Amino acid sequence: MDIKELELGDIDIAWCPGCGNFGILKILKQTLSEIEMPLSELVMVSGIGQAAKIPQYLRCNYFNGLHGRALSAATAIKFANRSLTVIAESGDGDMYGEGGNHFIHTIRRNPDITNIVHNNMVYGLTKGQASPTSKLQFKTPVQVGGVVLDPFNPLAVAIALNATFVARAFSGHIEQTKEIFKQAIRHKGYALVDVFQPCVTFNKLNTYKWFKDNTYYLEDDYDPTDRQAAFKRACEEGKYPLGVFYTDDSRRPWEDMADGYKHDDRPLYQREPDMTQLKQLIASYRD
Amino acid sequence: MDIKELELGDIDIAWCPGCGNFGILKILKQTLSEIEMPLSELVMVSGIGQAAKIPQYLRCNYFNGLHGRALSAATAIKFANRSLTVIAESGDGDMYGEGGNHFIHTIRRNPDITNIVHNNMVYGLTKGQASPTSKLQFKTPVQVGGVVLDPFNPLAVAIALNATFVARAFSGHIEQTKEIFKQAIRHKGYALVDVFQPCVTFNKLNTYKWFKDNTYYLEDDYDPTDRQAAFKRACEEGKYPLGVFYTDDSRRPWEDMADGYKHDDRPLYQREPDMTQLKQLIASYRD
Amino acid sequence: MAVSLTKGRADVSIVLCGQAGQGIQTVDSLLSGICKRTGYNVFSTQEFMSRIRGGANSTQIRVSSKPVSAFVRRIDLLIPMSKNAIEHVENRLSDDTLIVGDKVTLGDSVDQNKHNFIEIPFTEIAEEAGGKIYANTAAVGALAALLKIELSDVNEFLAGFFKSKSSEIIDNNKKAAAAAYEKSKALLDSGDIELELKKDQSLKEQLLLGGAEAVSIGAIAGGCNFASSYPMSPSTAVLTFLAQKAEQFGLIVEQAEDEIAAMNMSIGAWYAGARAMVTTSGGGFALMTEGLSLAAMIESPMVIHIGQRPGPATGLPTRTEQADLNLALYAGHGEFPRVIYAPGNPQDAMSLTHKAFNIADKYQVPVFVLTDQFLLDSRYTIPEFDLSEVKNEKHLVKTDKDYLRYALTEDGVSPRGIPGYGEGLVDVDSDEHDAAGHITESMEVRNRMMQKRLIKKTELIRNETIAPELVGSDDYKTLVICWGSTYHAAKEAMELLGRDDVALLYFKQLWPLPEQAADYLKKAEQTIIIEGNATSQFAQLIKLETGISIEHRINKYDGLSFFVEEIYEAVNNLI
Amino acid sequence: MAVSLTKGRADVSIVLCGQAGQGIQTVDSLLSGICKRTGYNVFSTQEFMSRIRGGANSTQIRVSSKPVSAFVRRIDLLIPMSKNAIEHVENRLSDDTLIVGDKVTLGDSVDQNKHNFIEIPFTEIAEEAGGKIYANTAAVGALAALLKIELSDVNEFLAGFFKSKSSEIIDNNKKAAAAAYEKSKALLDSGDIELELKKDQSLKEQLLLGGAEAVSIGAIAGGCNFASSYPMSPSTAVLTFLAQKAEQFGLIVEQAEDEIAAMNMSIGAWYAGARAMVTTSGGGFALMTEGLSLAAMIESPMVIHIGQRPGPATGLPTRTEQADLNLALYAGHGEFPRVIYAPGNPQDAMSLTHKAFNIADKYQVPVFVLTDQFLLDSRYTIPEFDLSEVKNEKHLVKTDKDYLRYALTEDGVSPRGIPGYGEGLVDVDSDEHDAAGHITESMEVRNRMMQKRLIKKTELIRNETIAPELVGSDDYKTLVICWGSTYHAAKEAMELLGRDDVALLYFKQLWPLPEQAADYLKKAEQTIIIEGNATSQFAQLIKLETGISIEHRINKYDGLSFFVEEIYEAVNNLI
Ligand SMILES: Cc1ncc(C[n+]2csc(CCOP(=O)(O)OP(=O)(O)O)c2C)c(N)n1
Ligand SMILES: Cc1ncc(C[n+]2csc(CCOP(=O)(O)OP(=O)(O)O)c2C)c(N)n1
Ligand code: SF4
Ligand code: SF4
Ligand SMILES: [Mg+2]
Ligand SMILES: [Mg+2]
Repeated sequence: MDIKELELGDIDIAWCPGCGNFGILKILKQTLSEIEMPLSELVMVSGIGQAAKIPQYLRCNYFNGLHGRALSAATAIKFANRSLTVIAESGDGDMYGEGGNHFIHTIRRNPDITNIVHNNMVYGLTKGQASPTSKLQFKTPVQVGGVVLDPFNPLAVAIALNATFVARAFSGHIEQTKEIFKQAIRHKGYALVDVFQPCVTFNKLNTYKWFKDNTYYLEDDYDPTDRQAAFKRACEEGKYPLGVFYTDDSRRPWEDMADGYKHDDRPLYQREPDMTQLKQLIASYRD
Repeated sequence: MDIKELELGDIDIAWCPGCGNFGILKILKQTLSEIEMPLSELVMVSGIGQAAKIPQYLRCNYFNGLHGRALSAATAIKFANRSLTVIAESGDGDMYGEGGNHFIHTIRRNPDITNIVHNNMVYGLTKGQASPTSKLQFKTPVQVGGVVLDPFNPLAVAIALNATFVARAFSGHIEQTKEIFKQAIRHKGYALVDVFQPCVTFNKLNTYKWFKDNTYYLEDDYDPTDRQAAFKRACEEGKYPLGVFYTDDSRRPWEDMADGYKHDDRPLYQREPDMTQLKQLIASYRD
Repeated sequence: MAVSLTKGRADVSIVLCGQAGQGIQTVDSLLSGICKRTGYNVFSTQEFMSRIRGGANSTQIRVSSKPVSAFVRRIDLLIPMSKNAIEHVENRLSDDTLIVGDKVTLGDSVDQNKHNFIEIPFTEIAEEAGGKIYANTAAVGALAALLKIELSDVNEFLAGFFKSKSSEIIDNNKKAAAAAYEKSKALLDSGDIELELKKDQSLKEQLLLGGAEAVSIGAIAGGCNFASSYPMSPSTAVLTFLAQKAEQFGLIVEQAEDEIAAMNMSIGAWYAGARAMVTTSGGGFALMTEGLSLAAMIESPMVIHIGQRPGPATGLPTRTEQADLNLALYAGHGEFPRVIYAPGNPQDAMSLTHKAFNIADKYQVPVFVLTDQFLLDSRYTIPEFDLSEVKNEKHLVKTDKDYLRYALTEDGVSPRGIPGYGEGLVDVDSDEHDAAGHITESMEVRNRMMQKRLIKKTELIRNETIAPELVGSDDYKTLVICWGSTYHAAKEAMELLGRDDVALLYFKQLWPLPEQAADYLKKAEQTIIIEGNATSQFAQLIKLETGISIEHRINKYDGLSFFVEEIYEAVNNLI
Repeated sequence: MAVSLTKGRADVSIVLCGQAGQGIQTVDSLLSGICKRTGYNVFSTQEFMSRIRGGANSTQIRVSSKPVSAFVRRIDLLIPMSKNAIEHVENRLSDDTLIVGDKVTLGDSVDQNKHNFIEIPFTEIAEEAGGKIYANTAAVGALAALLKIELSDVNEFLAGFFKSKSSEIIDNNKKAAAAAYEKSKALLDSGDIELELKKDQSLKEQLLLGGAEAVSIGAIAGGCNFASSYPMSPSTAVLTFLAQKAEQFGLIVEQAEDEIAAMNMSIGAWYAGARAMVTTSGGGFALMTEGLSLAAMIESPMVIHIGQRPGPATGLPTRTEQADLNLALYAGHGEFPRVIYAPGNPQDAMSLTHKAFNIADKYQVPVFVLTDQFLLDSRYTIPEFDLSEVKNEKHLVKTDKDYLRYALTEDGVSPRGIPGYGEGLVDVDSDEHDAAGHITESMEVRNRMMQKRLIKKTELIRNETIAPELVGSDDYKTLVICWGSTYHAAKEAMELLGRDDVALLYFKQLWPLPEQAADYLKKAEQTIIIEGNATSQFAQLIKLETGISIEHRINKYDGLSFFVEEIYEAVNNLI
């Protein structure tokens, strides 16, 4: 598909010049174009925040819901119509802060959706408070003396939760990130891609340079099916590995095991209540 | 302290005869008695569920709040008065289901509280639906074809979150569990004790016998300070290890780093606003 | 001295009382089922504690020659099944109450001087039949005899009820029932006990079911094919029902991790073309109110079943109240339209839940079905549901290339497309948005969207309300008002009063308030409202909408539904 | 032809307009500060987009000889700082509006034929002074000259403001200011521009601060020592303020993982003896409503600051509205008392937030401080706060052995103990509970607790309300009603009207509705209400409580606060 089909033309993008979100938008569009994603089958789901504005900036179906709740809506959209490709994309505050409980339980449910998280280690839209991934001692107007909460490690937690696809990428690396996005979308089941993203306005600690200096890619011969190894690599600090940490193809997505799809493959919108069965059901209350 | 001081006399306990909760209550009382916990300094915090009724059954200060929210209240109680010993105790649904987000972020915050979770792998009070820890294929009135969500592994997740004390116990083992409780209460920081607890009414899969047959203790020479090893042991299935999986003494509790305690040690209830400073603050708006 | 259990009344009120976990519900199911088959009207209702074993619970079963569907204080026949049973209902006993039980169980809790007691040794009978657990069936046998039901009918029913069990168990049940049956038949034959009830064979065609089933069946009839919820008494039964039928009816049913997820899932499901609902109680719904506001903003249809129970907070988890009307009415930040139904019996529960889906879809608004523990957990004999009106009105459009989700139309309703059906893109946004669904901060667009979403659609739903039902003469002087599950108790109280100048007005749609409300109220010289809450929330709503202040307010908030007698007495004192 | 900026009025309305991130707020701070020091009254208010860079935002600064504290549509002097600036405020421009700007920036967005434009080359001046970033200071210099402020005062202020910067930066700022100052002084001197304002040296003693600071200071004065919240516009400023002062004042301030945690933390903190508050907006509060019901059930004091913004859902995140009154009023399942304050200016914001803590503690009820983006983000010159009334009334008791948390007392308020202070045990429960705080299902106890918790305490808080303030003559025929942040705009509109027979009634406590409301309303021949919402929520509340239906309802819900002119015109058309 020509990438032009995804473009909205001359739109006003509400991100700051130089923001890492632009990179992710570009990579996303290239990914979709290269995998020939039919537009009407794609649904982008997001919450609220700077990252969460991303669906506004490409041609797609979207559900831009509440702060923290993207995964719940995304899961249900997939459950209601399995032929849709669903990408839930939002910020680190959205997904790991307000949305933390859905993060846990969506991973347990393993719906076939892709979860892209813009990890700028800060709350951008609300002007620079700490996010769950903010580094220790990061100073903000609310974390006056610096962050003291242990930074949330999304990869380690996802692996602990038996997520079936766990990756980390960097918004500054177009090609590598695109490949990770492609794998994630192709993965059958829940796929997490945590994307390091510089916030040039509010995060003066984790800058482009910082990310460049403090990341490297997992080795070519790295085996992403070894859960213990994956956990270990996910725990690395100082220098943060990028790439696909963990994949597990043994678990089936929830929607493929659902009772409601046992005898009927159709998406829900095509269904009507079975009146014959309903009458029988009602009649059963006669006895 | 004589254990009698903790007894409420002839009370009507709302648990089913034979329930594992009785064991935990007994162990808790023995623990408190043996560590000579002054009653007026102890606060029990719970949510809603069968397990959450436990504070009703001993003499103690308690805050029996909302389903899922015990950790939030418990954290704040500790923050407001550091001389209190706070135990947050509830069911697996309460702590890991409704309360999942607080579980994550309380661990990050590392308040000096003890978190005891009655893990019966089922929702008892609401009559037997699956809980986050229910085993695959466990059948319930709602999980008609059996559970398909991957069981939540509280220990693995807590270790991934860098919890500072992570243990598993069994309600049927009085002495061992008591020792774990003591360690947990003594631990300076957040301490998780996930307690296997048979629900004799709604969980016919994970019975007393099942727990006995499927658990064993970590070796005497097991080193609980090795995070990778702890994670690995926490991931064991089939036979589940019991004991203290992980401890980390390097992190300070939140409340010991709080700005509000930098110049004032007193609990909040003893404080008055400093009117001199307040006047100065107001005066600063003159410029 | 002969005891008459019916005393000229058309019904007998039987109360079973015992501990949680003792199997009272089984006795209820068996007895209700047998009675209905025999040709009696049956109504049964439970009050129980928030615990799994122990405590003291009771079930009232009214067996009647005429339709009855209300809770009465009166106990004609008490079957105490635990030592604490008599004490639990002591304040509802009268000199006329006959207590039938077993001394082994009751010990000194029964007092021959005070109580009108006849012994039937259920435990002994049960043990002879094969074990203590058959005591419940023995009670059923005893009751069946008193109710003049044939033993063969009892046996047939038992065989059906226990059909999944071994033949030994079935036989033991029959033995226990038969032995107790003989004993109590002897009492009846001796003339010590009298009972006059008429049987009506046509009742066999009726249904015997509870509010929770009615809501669930209504949902399925309304095309509901997605349900996401988190267990919470008393609403869980609806989730369970749908889960049980998921495979058969092709429903997607998921227990969410919390109510927030449940709500956002259901909204997401509607977006993708499902017909979704959540079922919860007040406290669970409190967590869904942000989601409610989302549904309103993106103009998603939504169906919300709230089974009310007493609050605040955890309150009395297994009991009943009507105190969450204001919550349903005002929940959510910002301003938006909504619809609230409050069924008073299973028929309305079924038809209103069905309608909820059509109205939600038609106007793209949230619709509430507001029930309570009393309605959900009570079982009624009712005529066959009328399915002829069941239409699954779908309002989805196939999108074309230029599709705009929030196109401005005359009436404010924009044709609703879904992703994957048609060529268009479907964009919805929780921020203020333009016709395409894109974020805007234009004040002009904001104004237009508020006009469309709030003002025009409020107009539309005001024009499609369900009129309240008047029971009694048009010529009333006193008008008694009720809503939701107090309907039957109020109606029976009116029958007891038997006055031409007192009528009952039953509201099953609360919001928008049906326009007929004002006319009915204006005609009355005296108005009385019955509400299961402390602050007369519906009376307040009526005042707000009609300017009419209802004179007398009868409230109850102790966790039980109104007894017929309470309403009777309160109204009688006022007129 | 000379342009008069004041035209006989006591004030000049200056509007700065540009993109987010351009530093308009700095210009506002500098100019407001300098003006106040010089002896002018200042009011400044911002409207801005939900983005960090770009777009178009504007700030109005009114500089005045008389106290002014309201938003006017009129722009006397526009400083456009980006190319899209003029377009952004186009519909507020008149022939009298003078635009001062820089052609390099404005390009063809300024039209000499249409606009009353005078150029001052800010960019050039800035570059000469050291770089483009000094353009903002240049604008300050130009404005200062027009406002007849001494250059030395400007320099002094700049030096103070930038004191943490290098001396080079300070000098560059001064240079830019001076150069622009000279240019605009020349305009004034030439007589091309006229401006008449009086200075009042006593104003130096006044404070210049915003609503958010006032709420925060009020909280500290009220003994608040615990705040847990989750960032959400426009309420975050209060969280930030308290966090900044945490060390100095010994406050525990924590950013929670979500609003649910925030609420439950604050309730837990009160339980342990803290004085806690949450600060949020409607959508965040929606998530706290279950917690609200908990606070009510366990009779915990609680203070909730809601900074309103337009909904539903995410709505217009950085704009203003008054549409969450119903939410505050009815949020939470079950029935319980609450108190709602709605300050209309910083003085009231400070004193009511302070009072909120005392009332919450005294009656053990949740108290709301209902503000909005307009009030929080506007800055006002106001007289010194009166701290003489600041009393931190503590209502804690030291417990003895037999302490019962919910002891039944005459007035319904049980002495509140906390754990660790005294010998007693303090037990609170979200289930219905007895005097000891233990779970009960006794209907008798339930009734007594509802009487105590709901009915008696409602009585108490009804007796301690804050009367509405009447502005204007007692002898009114027309009564205009407003609440919260519309106060100053309504008041100034009344002054413009200048009629003896029209008075304004300003409510700062909304619930319980002060009893004086009815009398004031009854006296009026005509009533008009001003509300920043679409459904006149306060008018509805007044109707419910007093039976009086306010005749005329003036509503606005486009995201901006009312302009003085809008209220003036609307009221003028009606009287
Ligand atoms: C319930 C709720 N709480 C708070 C907010 C305010 N809010 C909007 S975005 C945001 C945080 C954004 O951070 P993140 O998700 O990391 O996105 P970023 O802006 O950094 O891309 C918050 C707290 C909200 N919209 N809804
Ligand atoms: C917000 C909310 N949702 C749902 C409930 C209903 N509820 C009460 S206890 C419970 C689950 C209890 O399970 P668990 O925490 O495992 O405790 P157990 O009874 O098994 O000890 C639920 C869902 C509630 N009280 N509040
Ligand atoms: S605030 Fe940060 S994350 Fe948001 S657009 Fe600007 S640079 Fe990007
Ligand atoms: S239901 Fe289960 S967990 Fe609850 S008391 Fe009974 S046995 Fe224990
Ligand atoms: Mg972020
Ligand atoms: Mg459990």
